[in-house]
Amino acid sequence: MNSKLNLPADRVAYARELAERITAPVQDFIDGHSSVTVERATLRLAGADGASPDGVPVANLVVDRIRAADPAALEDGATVRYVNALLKSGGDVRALNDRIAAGFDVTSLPLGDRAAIEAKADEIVAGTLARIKGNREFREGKLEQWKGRNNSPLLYLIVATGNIYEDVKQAAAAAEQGADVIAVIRTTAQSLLDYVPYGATTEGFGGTYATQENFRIMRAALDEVAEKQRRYIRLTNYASGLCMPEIAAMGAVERLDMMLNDSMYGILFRDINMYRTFVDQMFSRMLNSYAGVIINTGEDNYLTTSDAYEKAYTVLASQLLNERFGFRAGMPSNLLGLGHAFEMDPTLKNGFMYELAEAQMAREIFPDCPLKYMPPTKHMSGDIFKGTEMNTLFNFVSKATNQGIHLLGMLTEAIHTPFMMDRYLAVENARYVMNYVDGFYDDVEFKKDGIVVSRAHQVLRETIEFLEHVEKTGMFDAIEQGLFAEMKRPKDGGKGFEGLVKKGPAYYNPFEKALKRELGIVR
Amino acid sequence: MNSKLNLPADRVAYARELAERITAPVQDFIDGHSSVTVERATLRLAGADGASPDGVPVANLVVDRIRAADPAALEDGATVRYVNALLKSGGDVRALNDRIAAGFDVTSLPLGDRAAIEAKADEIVAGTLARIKGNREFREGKLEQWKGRNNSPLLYLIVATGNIYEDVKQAAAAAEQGADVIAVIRTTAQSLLDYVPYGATTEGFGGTYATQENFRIMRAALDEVAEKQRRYIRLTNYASGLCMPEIAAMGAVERLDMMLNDSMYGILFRDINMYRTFVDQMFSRMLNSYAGVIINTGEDNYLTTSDAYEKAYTVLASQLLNERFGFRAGMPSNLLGLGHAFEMDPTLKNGFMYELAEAQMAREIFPDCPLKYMPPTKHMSGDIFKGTEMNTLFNFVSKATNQGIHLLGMLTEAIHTPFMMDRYLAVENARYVMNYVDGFYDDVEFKKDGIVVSRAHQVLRETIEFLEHVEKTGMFDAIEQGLFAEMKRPKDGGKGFEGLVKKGPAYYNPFEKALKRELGIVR
Amino acid sequence: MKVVRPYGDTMDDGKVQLSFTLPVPDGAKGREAARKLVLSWGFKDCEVVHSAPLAAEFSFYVAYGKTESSIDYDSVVADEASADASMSMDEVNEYIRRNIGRKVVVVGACTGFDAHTVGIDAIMNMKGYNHHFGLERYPEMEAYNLGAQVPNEKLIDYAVKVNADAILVSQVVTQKDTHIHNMTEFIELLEAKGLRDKFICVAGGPRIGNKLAVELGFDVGFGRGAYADDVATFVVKKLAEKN
Amino acid sequence: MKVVRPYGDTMDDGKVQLSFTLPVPDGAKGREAARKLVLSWGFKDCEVVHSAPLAAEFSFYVAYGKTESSIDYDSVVADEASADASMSMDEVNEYIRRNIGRKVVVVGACTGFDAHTVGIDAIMNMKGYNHHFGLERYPEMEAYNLGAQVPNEKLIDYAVKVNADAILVSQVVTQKDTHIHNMTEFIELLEAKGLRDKFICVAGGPRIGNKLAVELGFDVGFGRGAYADDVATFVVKKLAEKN
Ligand code: B12
Ligand code: B12
Ligand SMILES: Cc1ncc(COP(=O)(O)O)c(C=O)c1O
Ligand SMILES: Cc1ncc(COP(=O)(O)O)c(C=O)c1O
Repeated sequence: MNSKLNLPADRVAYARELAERITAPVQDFIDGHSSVTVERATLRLAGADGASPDGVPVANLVVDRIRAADPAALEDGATVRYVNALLKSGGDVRALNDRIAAGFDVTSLPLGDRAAIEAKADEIVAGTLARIKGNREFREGKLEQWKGRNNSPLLYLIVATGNIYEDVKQAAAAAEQGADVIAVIRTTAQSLLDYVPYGATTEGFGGTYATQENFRIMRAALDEVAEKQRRYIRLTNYASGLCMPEIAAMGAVERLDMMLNDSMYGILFRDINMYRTFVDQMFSRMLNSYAGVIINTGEDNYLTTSDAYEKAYTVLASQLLNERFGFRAGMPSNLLGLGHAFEMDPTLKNGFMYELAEAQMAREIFPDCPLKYMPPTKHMSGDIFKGTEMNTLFNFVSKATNQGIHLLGMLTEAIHTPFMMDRYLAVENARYVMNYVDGFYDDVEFKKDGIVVSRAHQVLRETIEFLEHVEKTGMFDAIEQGLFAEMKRPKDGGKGFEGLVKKGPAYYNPFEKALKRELGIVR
Repeated sequence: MNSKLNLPADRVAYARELAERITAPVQDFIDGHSSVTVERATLRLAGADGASPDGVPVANLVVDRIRAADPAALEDGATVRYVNALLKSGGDVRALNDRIAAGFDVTSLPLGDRAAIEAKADEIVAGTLARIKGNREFREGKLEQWKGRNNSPLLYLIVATGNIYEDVKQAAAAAEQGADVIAVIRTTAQSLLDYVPYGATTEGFGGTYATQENFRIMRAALDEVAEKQRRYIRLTNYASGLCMPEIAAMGAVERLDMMLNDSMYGILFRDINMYRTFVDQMFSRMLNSYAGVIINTGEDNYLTTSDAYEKAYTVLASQLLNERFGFRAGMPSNLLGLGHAFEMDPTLKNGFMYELAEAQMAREIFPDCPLKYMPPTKHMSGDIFKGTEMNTLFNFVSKATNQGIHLLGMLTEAIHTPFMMDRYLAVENARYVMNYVDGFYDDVEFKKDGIVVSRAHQVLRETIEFLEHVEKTGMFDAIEQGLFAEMKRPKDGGKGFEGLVKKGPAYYNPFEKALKRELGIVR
Repeated sequence: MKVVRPYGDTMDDGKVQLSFTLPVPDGAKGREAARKLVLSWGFKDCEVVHSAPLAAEFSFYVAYGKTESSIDYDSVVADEASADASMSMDEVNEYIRRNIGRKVVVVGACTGFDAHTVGIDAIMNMKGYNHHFGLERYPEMEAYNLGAQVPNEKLIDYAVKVNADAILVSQVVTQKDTHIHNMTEFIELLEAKGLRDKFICVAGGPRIGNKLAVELGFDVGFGRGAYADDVATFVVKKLAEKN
Repeated sequence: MKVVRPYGDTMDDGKVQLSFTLPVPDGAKGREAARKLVLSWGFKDCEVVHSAPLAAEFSFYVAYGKTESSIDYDSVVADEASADASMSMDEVNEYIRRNIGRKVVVVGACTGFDAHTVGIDAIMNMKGYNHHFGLERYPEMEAYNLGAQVPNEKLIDYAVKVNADAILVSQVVTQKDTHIHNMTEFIELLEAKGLRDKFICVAGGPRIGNKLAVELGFDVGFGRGAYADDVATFVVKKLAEKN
């Protein structure tokens, strides 16, 4: 690709270097810590499944009991306790889980032979990783088999009925209409639950619970449509939140293809503790990297919270930070679905040119990333006709700048979660526009000192200034001072702080070790 | 303006030369002929107003009686008879018209002193031309006074209730919503009437009768809104048809600002005789030139009748012919509202790029013309949401190529003549898009050998081939053979042939003479 | 009995989108008037999600309503001379050869002052429309397309002259019910001349339904999306029936 | 009595645009079902102008109908706590100085699990929204914005602590009527604590109407397009009344 914007390569490299420097101390912190959900994710990977009669997941029961028995015990990691119990109880995971669900406390057993535990753990790790790898190979096989049958960019639709069985119908219809990616929107505030609900669910608010069983149901349904359509249909869910690593683990095992997973979303937009979030995102991203799951980052949230024109630089800054945190978790660029959005005020003169500039800039700065482009939402209104027009221009920019993942805009965005017909109209709009404007990307150039080029240069400049400021301040202080998204988040405030765990000298996590090895992470 | 398409200037000049050569023999024919409606137009300019109790206009009564008295008498022109009667009956135009309407036959009076008749005629001509000139100056004054308050391109809306009084309400609403131009669509098939109805009318099919009184009523209404909005609102009506010169005359007198007036529309799309049409368009265009009325030509009709991608060259060919016929009628480029349209199949891959190419090509080949750009109509369907999207892209291309006059597309084009809300949605769409994409024209360049550039070159090539073929065939034969719009029109067939008049050696038409003088037409 | 209601995102939620203009100023009172109006149509629930001024005394509304009314889908009878069962061009020709044994003659036009040729051309001209060839291309048919703006009288005279089996009438403009006038006049003229039974009468146009056409005395009516195959199928079957 | 009907392009023509989905396959029968359904809502006339398949068993329709029903516009009572009569920021401050004589204290939050801060920020934050400054900028007011995801309990405790005059509750998510639950719980909590009369209770959010808010026990509700001026005007006038 030759550049249309002529962005100075050295400044881009400098911006990346700033991101590297900003994230280094954070990574130091991460490396020394775990969290309750990292431990639970590990337990899940080791086989901890099921829930107590009143709905507490086995993974939570184990971790909670370890902590209850000895507040410092998690320092050693939870897995050792679980594997120990497994060995002692005959090696049947299912039976152990049932016992735990029924009240059995793994800490009640004394720790057995360390070598035996580690050997058993290695065996479990190998089994789980093989399954995840199998999923990855299955996906790659299907993509190869049905090559060329997906849209470009991928058309991404959400379902949000709250009921997994209704979701399945809507998702199948959406896929038949042409969607390439189905995201099951998560019920309101699940990100604030410090556990992952269990089983199939039919009651959610503005979305459906992310549960492993729901993942399985939707995956099966989409595989079925895919066979009919001879087009691989990707499944997406939401990781960011208090259970980011666990949901990533579930996704890896159930062959999800994309995962909302931002290194800072929880902190800024859900008031989750910053240390907790940073630790959690690392483990979840290692899992996604290994599983070949594309992550979707949440830069759009900056633009809905603040003014999209003025704060455009926050998007690029966040992309660079997400990229760096991703690299640190062993993630290759082709799994980094960095986000951005078409959220400028529709009454802004030259607005289209600015949107074009920013989308093109993202394309040029992250040439190998499957950028995830979000539709207009904040300025949508009850005027569904104006909404249709805004979506038309959004679809245009997306195709014209060769985005990778295209979230379809809904004409009823400001009114309700999508009706089936809203989704249909969205797909039709995108297909019409993208076929009609096809060729734009290769055909069009921008004047050297014109609006588009100047805007991109300006945003890059502002981003660098911002990152310099953050670097000087230090990441943790910067967040505390409200430099990001105009949200002030105290270091020891926010949800889930109590779930942070300092790794002790005997900290043991066979999955972490294996993933680091597989992903080649050395630090 | 620097070219984005790099069209070869010599080929463009050659195409113009072909148009010059094709139209020369036609002009020879025109110069030797008049028609019943040219005569009636002249009579109207001389004061012939009103209608008989059963609705036959005074102008028709005069011409019909001259012909009835002596089938050859029109060779001398009708005006001499009317002015003669005027002189003989005491010089009161009003009284004379009333008498004619009541049955009086101007041929019943012997011709008086030629010099006196000519002197009286000159006096009348001077009076009428002064009025028309006054209209022109008034318009220019208002445009100057309210400079910068119109949209660019001008937003053009139609009203079509059939009832002039309803039209007035709708037009006022449209102007308040932001329209710069109001066109009162003419009732179905008025173009086939060989007279212009008289008085205010309230019954039309798919449009409202073009009558002088209706012109007056709408003009007054728009002037009123204009004062409120401090924005000059242009009024448009339809001339092309069997009464082209008369409607032009009415428009000149009542200060219309634009007039549908194509040199071949009547022939091809209304089956009006070709000779008659060519003669009529000349006189009507001289009037429009003098009155400063922008003509709108009908190239869009080629694209709705045939496939817009394949027949794109017919648009450029027609534009060049219309331009040449316009020049021959003393028309400056800034009054030549040459037409084109966004009518390609919405399922055509790269369709947007082709539309962009053709609109840009028109802009570059006719840099001084206020090009009139027509919206998608043929491929509109009952899907009003898709219609909204198509209009969005149309609005985009119009702004992106700096068109002059922008006919707003209706989301309900395939369903009904516009509802008030349809028009509102159209204006809102255009305003949003045009403000948002503003800057595109100056900012964007096209790759040298890309889709856009290649397409423009291809259409120019095809146009030249076509014009060469027409030149070789001769215009009249070409029309007969169906080279235009796939319509075969026999030379002596079609409506209104009987109304053609060969000018005799004593042909007298003081208005024609005066207009040619004023417009500097020498041939 | 199959009860069917509008579907938003849940079975039977009854969700419907509406938009309309009211001749009142925009504002809170107008929005409330719009809401009440929607409720007056039997909607149980209505949210006016958008309003805008169109002029001093006119305003525009977008609303979503929730209806409880339903219809029995099983009792619905589709009445469109639809494409579902049409023969292809080759099948039609084969059918003619087998069941009629001579060329079938059709004459068509867009009548009255209606100048829309594209529709009738789509049905009759060689090249056809949307990859469906027109009747002129059918070897077992003789098709005469008189074009647009053809008076009924002239069309009938021509049909008599070429001894047509079927007459095709296209009507596109429907404002002020001109199509109804034109079509009625056409049938009345035929009847006055005692010719109604001589011809299969086919009407077509984007707003022409089969019901309407039959009501006005035609044998059939074709709307938007009709192709030559559909018309030919109808004509030849009807003709075989008549013989 | 002023009779008002929808307006297409002629007074009282009653034209309305509709669109909806039916859980039936697309086709002639579906279109007829759609038409009948529209007629069942009391429309006199209906044309289904578009249909399309959404899935094997679902189809989409666009229709235009013609209604004869009307409402009496004069009898319509607008019930929106609307912007029409609001004072400007300066006027509000002047009003406080003159009629209340001390700073007015307001506490606001987006409650429950609702994470939408933009709406409450638009009303409260310094910078305000759409060129209307927020309450924090009012010199005669003390405004505390607790942000989003605030439990009702915590909001009330805070209001007691700072001795607030008014509590502002924002609710954006309405799926499954969460807003109604949250708002009801808020009022019930206040009442249980015997505090309901101590505070002026203001609700707001894009789908919150004044009617609804009052029904649920609030003093007033503000919908989309509300500004700080409107809220401030209501609060200070109510406060002056209370004293
Ligand atoms: C192209 C067009 C024109 C062109 C026509 C060019 C030409 N050579 O035909 C021009 C520019 C000349 C024109 C003029 C006018 N038009 Co016009 N035009 C259209 C337009 C954009 C497309 C029509 C078309 O070609 N469709 C494509 C064809 C293939 O579809 P179709 O006609 O529906 O035909 C199909 C079926 O209906 C059926 N069918 C049709 N005829 C027949 C006959 C038989 C026997 C059978 C079996 C089937 C059949 O089969 C066809 C193939 O599937 C429509 C809007 C629209 N998008 O529909 C307006 C439209 C039809 N026009 C309209 C009007 C009002 C006019 C004017 C009267 C405006 C005016 N006052 O000046 C004029 C005058 C024309 C006149 N006197 O008739 C209105 C009609 C409103 C109404 N319902 O009454 C429309 C709907 C636009 C609008 N929204 O206002 N028009
Ligand atoms: C931005 C946004 C978000 C952002 C919020 C960022 C932030 N910091 O606030 C993010 C991305 C985080 C988000 C998340 C979600 N969102 Co959201 N979101 C929106 C969006 C696009 C814009 C809202 C907005 O900011 N509007 C601008 C402000 C200024 O308008 P406003 O809120 O109406 O406020 C005005 C008035 O209502 C009033 N007002 C509001 N509050 C108050 C209070 C008082 C006291 C007063 C007097 C007045 C008042 O005054 C304000 C100024 O005029 C809307 C769609 C839309 N276009 O409306 C969806 C929307 C609100 N979200 C929706 C949903 C479902 C969600 C999620 C639940 C999705 C999910 N399952 O993940 C999540 C979870 C959030 C949660 N738990 O609450 C739905 C709600 C559907 C419904 N009616 O229930 C919407 C409508 C989108 C949709 N069509 O699905 N969202
Ligand atoms: C990165 C990211 N994660 C998660 C979510 C949503 O999760 P929740 O609403 O459950 O916090 C979003 C929504 O915008 C997001 O952008
Ligand atoms: C140049 C021109 N003249 C006139 C008309 C319409 O006139 P009528 O429908 O009365 O023939 C058109 C309509 O398309 C046109 O393009």
